[in-house]
Amino acid sequence: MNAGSIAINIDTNDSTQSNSNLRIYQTPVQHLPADLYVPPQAFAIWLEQFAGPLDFLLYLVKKNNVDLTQMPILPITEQYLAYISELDTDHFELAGDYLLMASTLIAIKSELLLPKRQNPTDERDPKAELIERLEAYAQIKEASLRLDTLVRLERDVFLALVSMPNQDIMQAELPSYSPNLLIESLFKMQLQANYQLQTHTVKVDAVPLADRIASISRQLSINGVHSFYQLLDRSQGRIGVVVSFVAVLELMKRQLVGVLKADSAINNEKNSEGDHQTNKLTLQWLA
Amino acid sequence: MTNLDNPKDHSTNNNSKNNYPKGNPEDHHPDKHQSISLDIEVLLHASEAPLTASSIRQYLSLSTKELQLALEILQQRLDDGVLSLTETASGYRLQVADQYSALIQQVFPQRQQRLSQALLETLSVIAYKQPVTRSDIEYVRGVTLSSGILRQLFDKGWIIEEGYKDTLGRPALLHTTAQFLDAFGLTDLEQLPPMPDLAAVGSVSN
Amino acid sequence: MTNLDNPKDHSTNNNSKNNYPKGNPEDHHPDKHQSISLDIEVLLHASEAPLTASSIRQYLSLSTKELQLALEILQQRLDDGVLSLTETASGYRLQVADQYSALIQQVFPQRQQRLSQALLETLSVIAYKQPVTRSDIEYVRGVTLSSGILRQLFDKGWIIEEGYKDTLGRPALLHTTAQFLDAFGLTDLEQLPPMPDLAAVGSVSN
Repeated sequence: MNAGSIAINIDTNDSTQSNSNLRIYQTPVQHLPADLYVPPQAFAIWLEQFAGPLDFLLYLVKKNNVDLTQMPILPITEQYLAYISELDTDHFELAGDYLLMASTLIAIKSELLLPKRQNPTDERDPKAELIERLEAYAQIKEASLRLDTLVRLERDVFLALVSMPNQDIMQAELPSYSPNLLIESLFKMQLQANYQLQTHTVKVDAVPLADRIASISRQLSINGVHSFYQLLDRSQGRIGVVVSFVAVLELMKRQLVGVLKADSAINNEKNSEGDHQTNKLTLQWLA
Repeated sequence: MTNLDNPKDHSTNNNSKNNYPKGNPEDHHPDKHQSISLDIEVLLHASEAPLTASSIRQYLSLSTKELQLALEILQQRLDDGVLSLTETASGYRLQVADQYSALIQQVFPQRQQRLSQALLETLSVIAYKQPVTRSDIEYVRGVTLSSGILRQLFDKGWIIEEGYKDTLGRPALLHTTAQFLDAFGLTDLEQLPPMPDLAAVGSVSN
Repeated sequence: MTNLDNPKDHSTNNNSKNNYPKGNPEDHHPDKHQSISLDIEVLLHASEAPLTASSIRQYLSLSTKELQLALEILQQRLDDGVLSLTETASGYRLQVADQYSALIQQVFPQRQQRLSQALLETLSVIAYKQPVTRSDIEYVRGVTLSSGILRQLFDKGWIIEEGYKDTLGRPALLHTTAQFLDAFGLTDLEQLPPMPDLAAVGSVSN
């Protein structure tokens, strides 16, 4: 089935909506946009040009020359579903958002086809909600086009790139402090009445967690299996053990690392280095 | 060029062109502002981000008046070359003057950074509706937000996470940054192009 | 200033200061070399890598003589400011004059040592996957490559452009240098730490 037959189907399906705005029904063939027919195999690629199902829906609305505020849902729904049915299983990730929209449209369609309830509840009208969303999207899309017209750095104007002075000369300058620092420090001391009381203890992150995570990941990913003991960096002391343990927990949470059970760790036998107490915790790279 | 925000003047000037810092007894030397303008030019080139008037004054121990005169001299000197001194949301920066953009675009097309529609739409939702959560963006755009787009926006420094929405899962709130304003030549969010009104976008039959 | 390596002369000059490119009939206009010098200044400010004499001549369609005169004018003009035209092994670049190094060190003391995460990532991609093009780097990192970062890597002498990839646009190929090995205490590229399976790490971690 191709797009031409879809467009004609819409005509016959439109039973509940006022179609005064749909010029496509007056002269359907003439107003069928040429770019609406797409061979099925090219369809997924074609669909990727759209920023999403709302964008695609907006396109259909526009092509049909419909006023968004009085949009007839049914024909647009039919058109949309016909296109989506062309999506094959190779494009699941693309299909997700589009299928969600399709189910919304089907829900609206069935709502419209059912007889109207006598006493209207205060439930949200799904059609009104969809139109609201389409309007909000159209607004943002237009805003993004306006944003794109602003004079932009690194597209319309460019920062000047210059090099810094000779590196050796820069290095030589490093230890030169201004003697003003000394006298200024005395001034500061005087100006600060209660300076003795203001002792701050700044806690330095002696062993950054991110660094440990990176280091442990690297070691495990290369060698596959390590004991926890082997992963420690002796120079980091006791805090290093704590941070390493937290790092391992984090990696386990991300399912990158697992614990090798003691009895199943056969290679523990040949791996006799280290004391056997700490060797009990053997970690394995899972990714 | 005139947005010198701090009217207080408590400066002593210690700069001379060729060695810095150094005591300079002749405080009213005619070349003084010329020399300051050279130092400012150096700092603007060496800084990784635009410099505010107050930070320049602090780095070089300048009064408001001195800064203003030196900036005027700098601007004049730059007029002979190809750079222009521009004031952005986060301060002064040096850029290649507009009239040379075409030459750069022609010779180094790779310097022209293009933004995809998806990225621009995401950025617009954040800019116009901030603060927003990831799912707010997904709702407006009707698409699952790809981590690649957010990564690019974070990498450019155009958006930050700040605070949480008080709903289930306490999702992080996204905002635009001063760097976003800098990149789009805006001084504040008020200057964003007006949001098109619903009536205009509603009648898509144009 | 004199290393004009290509003696052939087949130029026509089409540049004028304010709009480019534009036909310029008066070929011996006195301002011609002034105008060329401005265009060269633009290219030097815009290029990520140093520019060789022959590439400048090619970009602006200059004869050897024209280039030489224009470079002299540029040098004179730069003397009023803080930049100097420097010729390195791989070409010309504009750099802040050495006498300002003390000022820069004082105001931005960490500027020399600190390597940003973005810079390190870019360098790693080049080191492990060389030779690579810009877009290879962008593909691996998932974000657009900033010209400033490439410029810093060229300035440090850690990367060079060498050869072209045989695809659309013939993008230049980037390689690391001997200076890169020195800076990281390696004797050859074989000594780089083995690369983790990035795909596996990335796919699970978020």
